[in-house]
Amino acid sequence: MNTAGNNGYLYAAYVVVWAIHVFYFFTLASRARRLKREARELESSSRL
Amino acid sequence: MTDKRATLHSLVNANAQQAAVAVHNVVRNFGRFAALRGVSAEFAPGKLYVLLGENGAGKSTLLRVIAGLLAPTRGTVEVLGSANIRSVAHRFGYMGHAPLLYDELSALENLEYFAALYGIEDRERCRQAIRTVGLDPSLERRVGQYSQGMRQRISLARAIVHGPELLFLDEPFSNVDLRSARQMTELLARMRDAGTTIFVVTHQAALMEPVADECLVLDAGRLIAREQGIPARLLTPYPAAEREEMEAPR
Amino acid sequence: MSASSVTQAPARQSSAPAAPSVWSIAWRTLKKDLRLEWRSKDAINSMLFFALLVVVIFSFGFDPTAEESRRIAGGLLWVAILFATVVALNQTWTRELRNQVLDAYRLSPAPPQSLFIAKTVGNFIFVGILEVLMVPLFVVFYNLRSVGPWWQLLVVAVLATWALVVNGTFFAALSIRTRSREIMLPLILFPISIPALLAMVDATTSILTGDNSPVFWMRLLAVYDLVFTTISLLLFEPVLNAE
Amino acid sequence: MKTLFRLLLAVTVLLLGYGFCQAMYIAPREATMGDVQRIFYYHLPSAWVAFLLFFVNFLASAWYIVRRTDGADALALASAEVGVSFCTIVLITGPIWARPIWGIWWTWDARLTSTLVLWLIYVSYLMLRHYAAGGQVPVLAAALGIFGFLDVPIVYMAIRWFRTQHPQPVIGGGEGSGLDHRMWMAVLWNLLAFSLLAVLFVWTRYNQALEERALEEAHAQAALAEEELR
Repeated sequence: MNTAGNNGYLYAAYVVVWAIHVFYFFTLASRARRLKREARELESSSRL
Repeated sequence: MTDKRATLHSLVNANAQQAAVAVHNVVRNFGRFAALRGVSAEFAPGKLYVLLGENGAGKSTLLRVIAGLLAPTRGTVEVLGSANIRSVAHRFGYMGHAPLLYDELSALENLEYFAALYGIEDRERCRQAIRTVGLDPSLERRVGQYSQGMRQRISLARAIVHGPELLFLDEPFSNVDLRSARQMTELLARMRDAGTTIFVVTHQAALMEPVADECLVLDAGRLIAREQGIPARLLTPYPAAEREEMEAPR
Repeated sequence: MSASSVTQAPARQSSAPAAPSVWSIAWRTLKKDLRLEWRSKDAINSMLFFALLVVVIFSFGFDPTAEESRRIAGGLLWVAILFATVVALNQTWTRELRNQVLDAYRLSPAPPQSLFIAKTVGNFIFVGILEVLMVPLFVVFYNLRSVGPWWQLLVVAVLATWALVVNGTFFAALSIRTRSREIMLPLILFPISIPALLAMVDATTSILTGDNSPVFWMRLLAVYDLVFTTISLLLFEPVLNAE
Repeated sequence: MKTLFRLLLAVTVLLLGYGFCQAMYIAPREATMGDVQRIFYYHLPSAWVAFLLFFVNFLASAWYIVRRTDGADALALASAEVGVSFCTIVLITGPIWARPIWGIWWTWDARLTSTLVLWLIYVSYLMLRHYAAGGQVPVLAAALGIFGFLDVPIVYMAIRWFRTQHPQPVIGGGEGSGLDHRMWMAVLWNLLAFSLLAVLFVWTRYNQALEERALEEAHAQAALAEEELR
């Protein structure tokens, strides 16, 4: 079996794995930003 | 309220160790909205309490929390000496905003079903309850075809069919004609005199004024006043026209 | 009405009534539901017509010979029934939401399990009626004749229908609390029902073609029924009382 | 807590790097499948982590039904979400490996199919959480979490039996038995790294869920303060 030509599949799989992890990381990060912003807004509005 | 009754009540209260309902620091949030913000109160048995307040003041929410339909976010509720509302479910009745009836069933069929939920298989008792609210139990019409006022009355019959010690009424007079409303308040007064503790949430304070023992005013989720009877100042906030209309037909 | 005709309120009961049994309340609730359905016919009509539509549309999609139809009829029949069941399931609880009448049940001392049992049995009856009417249609449209013993089909039908309605009733109770309730039910019901669906389809196909033994699938359905009936009964109370 | 989190983050990053080297360079080339087999070093650990997370979801759901603590609900949400993310990886890397080895993207084989069903169940769980409104979400979601997990063994039984009646390609060439010990090392290092990554994700999401709740509460209280000023 000629296996060398299949390395594209290997790279594709690794890219997908990391893409999904990074994607999830970004959803977490954006939620963290939103929470922080809301907390700040709440604090400033309650001080008024 | 006569002096004799007042004395009777003070006697009853002295003897009864236990409040009919006790709420302690009840908070109830709906997401980002606080409907109740720390309500504490005790209610002696055998009285008729009227809960007043503007729309959104938390009257209905308080009633639903006490009746166990909503769990408090914080705080405790004790009904008939028990913190577990399910264990005293057969001892109280509740009449909601909506009629809580099946449109496709007749009045008697509705009552028979709900009585069965309380372990009561007694057709005569159901007929009696319908007569009590001033309707004819032999009517075969389905509840869906009744007028709003009649439906409210059947709803009241449903709430009292099992002879509760404690009765919660949420806006019982909405869309009810004045005559019916007066009959309902008379009935409530008689039940109270027979020892039932009654809570009425309403914004038609004038209707309850002749029979109320105490009134509580809620504002923005807080209990802001608690008075004997219903003082005149609490009857005025409502449009004068409405008041006149209420008084006129007598 | 004069004031004098106003009678006294129902007397307080001298002692607390004996706690109503789970079965007697379930029976009362079932009778009430059947009466409601008899008067309105919401669920059964929409379900029947929907199922008929599915059968007709399937027959356009596939044009099988008698041999092939035996192999696919099980799948088509159960998928049609599954879709129609969802229509009926949504109806059963929508009726309880009208006038907020479900609150009246929640306030009463009646056990929550009774409500679940009554609703499940009621749906079982509705779907049973649907099947009785659908099967002849399938036999006619697809020229079916069973190779295996037909009584096994009856056992499969009972087990499979119970599997569909027990989960369906539970998840319908769950999804009526959500924002887009009609669409939510199939979304959560179908993934959970996949093993049951696989079992009922394969059991039916095995019996129709006579190629394999359906015994494993019947056992699997029985296990599925047992597990999910138990869990539903245990979890129904918290779901009913979730505000 | 914060320092522990940072420490864990550093260790995880190092382990992910080491696991990558193990998988790509240290583990020997598989004789018949060639380098494509290296997908396996990410595929298998992801699957184990996903299953473990769904199990955590089940425990948290059951705990919530019994005790009604906010923490249990937050953990259930976090584990389901991260679990679906890992399960997605499993479902995508599987076909990418299958295509060059079996010549097909997908087969309705027992393991593949039950993983897919599992994924569907937990996606429906997340959708329920998204579409249900208000204070009832935790209870409804917990019920579904318990149902979903109990469904898994039945799914697996059903699909295994379904498949034994039909011809199927042999999975992985039965390499599990004859796996070189260096290959096992690559699997284990990556399993460790992915597990830690999952712990970090769940931890973060868990805190965010609690924070969201606290914020809601604070909003309710803040509205109160405003009213009083008026």
